[in-house]
Amino acid sequence: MFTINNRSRSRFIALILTASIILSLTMAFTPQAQMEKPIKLSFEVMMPEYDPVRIRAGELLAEYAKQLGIEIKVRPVDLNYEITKVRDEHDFDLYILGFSARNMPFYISDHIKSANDRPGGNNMEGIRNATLDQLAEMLDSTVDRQKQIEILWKIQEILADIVPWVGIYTRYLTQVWRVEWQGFHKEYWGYASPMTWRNAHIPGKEGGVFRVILADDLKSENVHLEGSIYEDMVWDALYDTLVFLDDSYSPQPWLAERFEVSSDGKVWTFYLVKNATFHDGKPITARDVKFTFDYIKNNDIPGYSNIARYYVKSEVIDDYTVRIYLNTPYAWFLYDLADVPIIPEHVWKDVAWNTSVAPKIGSGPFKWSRRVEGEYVELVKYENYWRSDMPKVDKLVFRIIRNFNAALLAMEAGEADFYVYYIPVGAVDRVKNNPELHLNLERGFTFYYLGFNMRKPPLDDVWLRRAFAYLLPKDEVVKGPLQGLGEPVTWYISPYFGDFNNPNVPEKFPWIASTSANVEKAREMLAMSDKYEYRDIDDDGILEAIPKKMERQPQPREKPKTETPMQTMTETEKMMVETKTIVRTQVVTKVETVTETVVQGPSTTDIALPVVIAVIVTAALTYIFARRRS
Amino acid sequence: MGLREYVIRRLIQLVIAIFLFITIMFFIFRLMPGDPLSLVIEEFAIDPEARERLIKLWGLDKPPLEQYFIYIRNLLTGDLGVSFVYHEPVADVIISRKLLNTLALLISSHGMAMFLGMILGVWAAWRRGTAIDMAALTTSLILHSIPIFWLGIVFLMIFAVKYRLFPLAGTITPAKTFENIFEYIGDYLWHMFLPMMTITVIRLGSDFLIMRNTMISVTKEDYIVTAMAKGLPEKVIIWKHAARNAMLPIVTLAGLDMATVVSGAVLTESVFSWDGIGRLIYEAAIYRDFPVLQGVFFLIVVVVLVANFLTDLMYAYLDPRVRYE
Amino acid sequence: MTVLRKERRGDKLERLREFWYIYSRNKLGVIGLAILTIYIAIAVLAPVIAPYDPKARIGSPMEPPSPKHLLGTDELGRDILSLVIYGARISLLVGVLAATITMIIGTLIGILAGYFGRFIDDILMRITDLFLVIPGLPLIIVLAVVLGPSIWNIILVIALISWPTTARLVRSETLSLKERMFVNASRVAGASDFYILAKHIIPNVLPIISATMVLNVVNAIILEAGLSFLGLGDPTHISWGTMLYFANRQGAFLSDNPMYIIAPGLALVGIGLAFVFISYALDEVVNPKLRREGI
Amino acid sequence: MKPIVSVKNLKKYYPLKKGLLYTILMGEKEYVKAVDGVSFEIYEKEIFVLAGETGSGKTTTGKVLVGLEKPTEGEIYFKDQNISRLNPKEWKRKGLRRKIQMIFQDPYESLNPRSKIYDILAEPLIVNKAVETREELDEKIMRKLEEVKLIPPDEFAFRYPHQLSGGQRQRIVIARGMILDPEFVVADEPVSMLDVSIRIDILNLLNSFREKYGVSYLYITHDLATARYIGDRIGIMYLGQIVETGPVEEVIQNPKHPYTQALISAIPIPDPEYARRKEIIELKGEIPSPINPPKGCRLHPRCPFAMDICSKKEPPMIEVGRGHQASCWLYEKI
Repeated sequence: MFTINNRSRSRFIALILTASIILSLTMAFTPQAQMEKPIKLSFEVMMPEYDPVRIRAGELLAEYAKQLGIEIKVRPVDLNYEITKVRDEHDFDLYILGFSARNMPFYISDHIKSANDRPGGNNMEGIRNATLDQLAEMLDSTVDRQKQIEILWKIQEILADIVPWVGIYTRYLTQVWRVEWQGFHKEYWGYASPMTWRNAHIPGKEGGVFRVILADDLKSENVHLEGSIYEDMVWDALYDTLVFLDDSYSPQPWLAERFEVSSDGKVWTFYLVKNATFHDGKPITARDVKFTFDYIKNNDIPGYSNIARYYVKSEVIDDYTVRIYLNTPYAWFLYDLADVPIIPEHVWKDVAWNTSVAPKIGSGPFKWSRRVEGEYVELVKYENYWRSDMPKVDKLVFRIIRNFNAALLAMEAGEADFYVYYIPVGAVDRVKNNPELHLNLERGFTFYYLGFNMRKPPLDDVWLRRAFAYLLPKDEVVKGPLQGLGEPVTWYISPYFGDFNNPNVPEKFPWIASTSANVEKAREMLAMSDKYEYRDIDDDGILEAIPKKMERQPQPREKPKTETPMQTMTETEKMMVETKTIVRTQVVTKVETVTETVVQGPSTTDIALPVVIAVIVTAALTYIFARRRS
Repeated sequence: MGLREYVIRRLIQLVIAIFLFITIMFFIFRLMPGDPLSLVIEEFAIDPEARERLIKLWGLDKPPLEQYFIYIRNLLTGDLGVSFVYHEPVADVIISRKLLNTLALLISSHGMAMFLGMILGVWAAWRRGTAIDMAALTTSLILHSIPIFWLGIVFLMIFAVKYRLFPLAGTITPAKTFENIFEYIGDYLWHMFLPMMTITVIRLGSDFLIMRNTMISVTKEDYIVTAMAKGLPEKVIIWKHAARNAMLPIVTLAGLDMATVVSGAVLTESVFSWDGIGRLIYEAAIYRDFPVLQGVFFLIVVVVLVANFLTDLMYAYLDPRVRYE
Repeated sequence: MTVLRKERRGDKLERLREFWYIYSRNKLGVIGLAILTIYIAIAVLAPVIAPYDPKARIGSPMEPPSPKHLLGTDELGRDILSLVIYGARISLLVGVLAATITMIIGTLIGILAGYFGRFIDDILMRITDLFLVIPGLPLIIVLAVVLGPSIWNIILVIALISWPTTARLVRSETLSLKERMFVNASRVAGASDFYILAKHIIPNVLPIISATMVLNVVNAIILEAGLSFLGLGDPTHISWGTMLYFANRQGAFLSDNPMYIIAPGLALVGIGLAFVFISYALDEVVNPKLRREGI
Repeated sequence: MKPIVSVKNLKKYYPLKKGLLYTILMGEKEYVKAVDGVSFEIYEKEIFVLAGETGSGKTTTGKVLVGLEKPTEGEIYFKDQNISRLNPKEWKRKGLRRKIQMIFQDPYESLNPRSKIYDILAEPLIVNKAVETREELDEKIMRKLEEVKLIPPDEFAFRYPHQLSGGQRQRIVIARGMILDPEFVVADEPVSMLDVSIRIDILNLLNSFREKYGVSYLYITHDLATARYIGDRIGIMYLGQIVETGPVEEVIQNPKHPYTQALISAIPIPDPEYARRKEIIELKGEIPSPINPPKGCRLHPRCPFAMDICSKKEPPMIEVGRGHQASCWLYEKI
C-alpha cells in the first residue's frame, strides 16, 4: 500500500477513464431494441419553456398519469428546440404546442396528409390514414361550402377517433381598452382589427388620438415582409384590402364594392369603389389591383403563399373592374384577400419586395407620419379617404411597450387607450376593478394541444392515446394556471368557425369530451387495447406494454361508437378514394420503411457536450500522466 | 529591443484571435436547434414550400461549411450579412438608435459609478479602518451581491408604480412633439434615470472596492510617504498624488470588463424595456437571427480586443519596465 | 512511532485552529459564515421548516401576506414562504456545483498552461483570452438555447463561461510556483511532473485562489437567477430565479402581493452576501499582504 | 586517481524569447551564454569550489550537473558514464538520482511551506522507491534528522518549515540532499542566506558527511572565505568560463588571473598584516552582458593589464603552478 508506483497508477487511472468513456459512449449509441420486448410506459412531454401554463399543464398530466402507472417527465424546452425535435427530427414522445389556428379549417389538410409525415412536414404526429389523405385532397379543391363542411366533419370524426393529438385548453384573447372608447370590431385577433382602426372613437368627441400599445417593434418598414401580428396591426391601418372579414368571420366588400365568382369557381370579378385614392392622391384603379397580385405572384412573397399558388393572372376590364383567374377552385380565396394590401403600381414597380424600408404610400385611412425605432409609430388621418366617415380619429399612435406589466400600467395611467396582448393572471383583478378600463375576454381560436408521436410504440396504440385524453385535467389547467382566462378544448375545429365545427364530436368520442382527469376511464381504455397488454411486470409501479400476438383480433364491441370511415362515405368520395389509393399507398409504404428504422436514442446534442468535455479532460489527464520531462 | 516587432506580433495575434472567435461563434450559433422559421409555425401555419423558399433565400440550405466560407468571404469585404428578422444589413441593424441608446445608458451609468466609486474609494482608503470605511466597505460588498435585474424591478415598483416619479418603459414619451432639443434631452434623461441608477448602484460596489484597494497600496508607496513627511496638506496629497496614480487600474479594468458590462446591459434593458443592443442580443438569440448575433458578438469582441491591444501598447510605450514578451 | 502519528493529527487540528483564529478576527467573514450556515440549514431542513409542501396548491392565487401564509401565495395558490425555503436548495446546488466545475476546469487549464509552458501555454492562453472577452450572458443565452433548459445544463454553461478568470489566476500562480526552489528540489529528488503538480503546485495554488473560488459561487448563483429571470432557466425546479421569472410573468408586479418579488430577491441577496463576505475574509487570511488592522 | 565527475567543455545557452516571427524577420536567434565552455574534474571525497560573481554561470553549471537543465554542448561524466544527454526518466532508471543530489541555497524558498518536514524528507525516498516499508522510511528519516543534529528527531519531523529557524531549515535541506546517501552532491551556496554565526556549523556538517560517507561535493559560492574553509580545489568563473583553477589555498594566496586578484582584493580582511601585503586591483566598469560577451579574453575591457592580444584571441589555460592554471595571456611565456 505504501509503495507508490506512479507510473502504473497513472496508467491504471487512464485506463479506467478511457474504458468508462468508451463504455458510456457505446451505451449512449446502442439502439434500444424495442420491437418485441415489453416497453415501459415512460414518456417525456416537451413544451416551450416560456409558457408557465403549458408547463403546469404538463405537470398536472404527469400527476394523473402516475396514478395510472405511466411515468411522464416534464421537459420544458426552447420552442425552437421543441419544433426541431417534433417537426424536423420526429424525436419525441409527447409534446404540447399552441396553434394560433386562424386558418385551421384550411390548413388542417396539411397536418393530416401522410405525405407530410416527413422531416419538416406539418404532419408531426405521423398520421398514416388513407381516408384522411383522400379527404384532405378533396378539401383542398372543394369550393362548395356545404361539401367543405361535410368533409371537415368527417375529418374531425376520424381525428377524434384516432386521436393523433388532443386539445387541452384555449386561452382567451385578452383586450383592454379605456371605457370611453367605442366602435371596436372583431376579426382574427379579436378587436385589434382593421375595422377597429377605422371606427374607434370617443362618442361625442371629434378627432383625437387613439393610442394603441404594440407589444413589439416593427421589424421592418415593409408591408410585404413577414413580421409579428403587431406589425399587421400597423399595416391594417395603412392599407386597404378588397374585402374585410366582419364580426361573424365572413368576407364583406370593401375596396371592392361587390364581387362575383364564375360557376366553376375559378374566375373572380371585382368592382372597385370609384373614389378611392392612395395617400399621394392618385386614384386606386384596377391596374393597381392587377399589379398587386402580379407582384405577389412574380416575387413569390412568402407571406402570401396561397395567392402565389392559386393565382394565374388578372385582367383589367376597365379602370374599376378587374378579373382574377385561379388555377383551381379555391374556396378560401376571399379570406386570403382580406390579408392582401392593395399597393400603388406607380410607387412599387421598381421596388424590391424585400427592401427593409419600403415606400409607405398606402390606400388606407391613415398616412404614415413618423416612427421612432423601438418607441412608437405614428399614423395621421388621411383626409381624402374614400369613406368620408372614416377614420374617426386624427391620429393613430402605436406605442411600443414590450413589458406587459409596463403596458398595463400605461393603460392605467391613461397613457394608452387600447391593449391587446398577454395579461398576467396576477393583474386581471387589478384591471377588472379599475373603472376606467374595460377588460374584454374573447374566445378566439388559439388552442393548445397534446401531440403524440404515433410512430413510436406503444404510442402507436390508439387506446393508449385515448387513455391519455382521459388523463388530461383540462379544467384544472383552466382554473389553475390559466385562472379562468380560457376554456377546455373538446373539439378538433373550434366552434369559433361556426358550421365547420362538428358538434357531434364530444358526444361520439367521450375521451375528447372529457375535461377532467379520469384515471378509471383511462384504465378502461388501456384494458381494451388489442395491440398491447398493459401490466406492471417488474413491480416498479410503472406499467409495461407487452405486444399482443397479431392473431388476437379486437372484439367488435370494443369500438362501439366508431365506424369505418369508408362506410360513412358518399359514393363520389368512395370513387375518389379508390382512384387515388394506388398512388397513395405506394408513397405511404415507401415512407414507412424509412421511418420504421428510426432509432430512438438520446439526441446528439444531449450527449455531445458532456462527451466532448469528458474527452478533453481525459486527454488532459492522460497527458499529465504520460508526460515525463524531456 | 523591438517595439515594432512587438506590435507586429500582437497584431498578428489579434487577427488570429478575431478569426478564431468568429469561427467558434459561427458554429456555436449553427448548433442552435431550429431555424429562423421555426418560430413562425406557432403563430402562422406556414406553407412548407414557402418555408423552403425562404431557407433558400437566406442560404440556409447549403452545408454549414459552405455557409461558413461565404460568411468569411463576405466579412472580408465588410459585409456582415442580412438580418433574418429585420431584412436589413446587419451593420444597419446594429449601428442604429439601439446602439446609441445602449451607449448612452452604459456610458452614463458606468461613468457615474466610476466617478462616485473613485471619490468614495479614495475617501474610504484615507480613513481606512474607521467605522465609516467599514460601513462603506460592507455596503459595497452588499451591492456586489444584488442581482441587477431584481434591483431594477424593485426600483420600478417603488419609483414608477408606487410613486409614479419615473416612467416604466421606453426611452422617450411616445409621439410627443418636442419644442426643442433640450426638451427632448430632458425627456430622454427622465426615461433613462431608473435604468442608469440601477447599473450605477450595482457597479458602484466593485468600482469602490477596486479604488479603495489601489489607494491603500498607493498610499504605502515611497513618494506618498515622502509627501507626507514634507508636510503637504492632506488634500493635496490625496487628490494630487495618490488618487491620480490609483486611477489607472479602475479605468483599465472598466475597459476590460466588457463581458460583465454587456451582461448587465442585457438584463437591465430587458427589465426597463430599454430599446438597446442588450435586448437585440436576447431577441436575436430567440429568433435565431444568426447574422445579427454574429454581428453583435463580432462588434463586441473586436472592440474589446482592440481596446486590450491599445492598452497593452500604451503600457509598453509608457512603462519602460514592460518587456515585450 | 505511534506517538508520531498522534502528533500528526493534532498538528492538522492546530493548523485549522490557527486558520480559524485569523479568520475569526474578521468580522465580515464571521457574519458571512453565519449567514451561510443558516442558509445551509434551511436548505437541508427545508421539509421540516417549510410550513407547506411547495408544490401543493393550498390557497387561492396571489393572496397577500397573512398569518396563514406569511409571504402570501403565488399565482397557483402555493405558499411563497415554502417556495423560498425550497429555493435555497437549487440556488446552493447551482452555485456550489458550478463553482466547483469552474474551479476544476480553471485549475486544470491554468496549471497545464503555467507548468508546461511553451506552445501548450500559448494555445491554452489564447483560448482563455477569447473566453475572457466573450460577453458571458449573451453566450449563456445562446448556449442555454442550444442545450435546452435543464438545471445541469445551466450549471455546465455557467462553468463554461466562468473558468477563464480562474485559469488566468492559477496560471500566474503556477508560473511563480514552478520557479520556486522547492519545486527544483523535488525535481532533483527525482519527482515526476505529476508528482510535483499533485504535491507541490496544486496544494500551494488552491489556498491562494480560494477567495476567487468562493466568489465564483456568488457569480454562479446570480447568473442562474438572471438566466432564469430571462426565462432560460429550468422552470421545473424551484429556484429563486425561476420564482422571479414567474412572478414577473404572472404580474406579481401589479398584484396585491409584492412579496412574491421581494422575498426571492432578498434571499438571493442574502446568500450572495454570505459568500462575498467569506471570500473577502478568506482573501485577507490567505493573502496576508492585504491584511489590514481593524477589519 | 579517477575523477568521480568530469565536465568537458560544458556550454549552456538560453535562447532569448523572441518568437517565431522575430526569428523569421530578423534572422539569427540570440542567446544568453550562461555557461560557455567549462571543464573541470572532481575526485572522490573532494570538495571542488566554483566561485564567481552573480551571473558568472556557476549556479547554471550546478543545475546542469544535477540534470535540472540540459547542456547545450559538452559532456558530463559520472564515473565514466556520460550523463549529459539523459532525460529525467533515464536519470531515475539508472539510479543516478540516488547518487547525485543537490543542496539548495535558500532554506526559506527550497522547502514547500505546506509540507511537513517528514514529508519533505520522505519525498526523495518515495519517488525513488528507496524504501520498502513504512518502518524503513520512518527509520531513515529519523536517522538523517539525527545526523543533521536535529535532536530529538520526532520533535522536528512533524513541524512545518515556518516553525523552524533558518539554520534548522538549512539542516533539513541538507538532510533531504543526503537522505538517499548520494555519492556526489552539488551544494549551491548552502550558507549564503544564513547568519555568519551558524555558517561554520553547517559547513562542518557538510564535511562530516564527506568523512562519514565519502561524499564528493561541488561547492558553489561567491564567498571566498567559506570556499577557503571547506574547499580542496577551486575554479573561478567569469562570464560563463573558468578563468583560474587550482588548490584553494594556492589560488587564494597566490592568485594569478587579474580577475581572481580583483576578487580577492575585494575581500575585507580583518588581519591588518595580511591586508597590507595585498595589492589592490580594481576592475573598470560593470560586468558585461552574457548575450554578447566581449571577444578574445572576456575580461579585457575591464582589465588593467589588457594587451592587444587580449581583445583578439581567447587565452588558453596556462599552467602557472602545481595543478594551478589560469587563462590569461600574461603567463603565456612562463
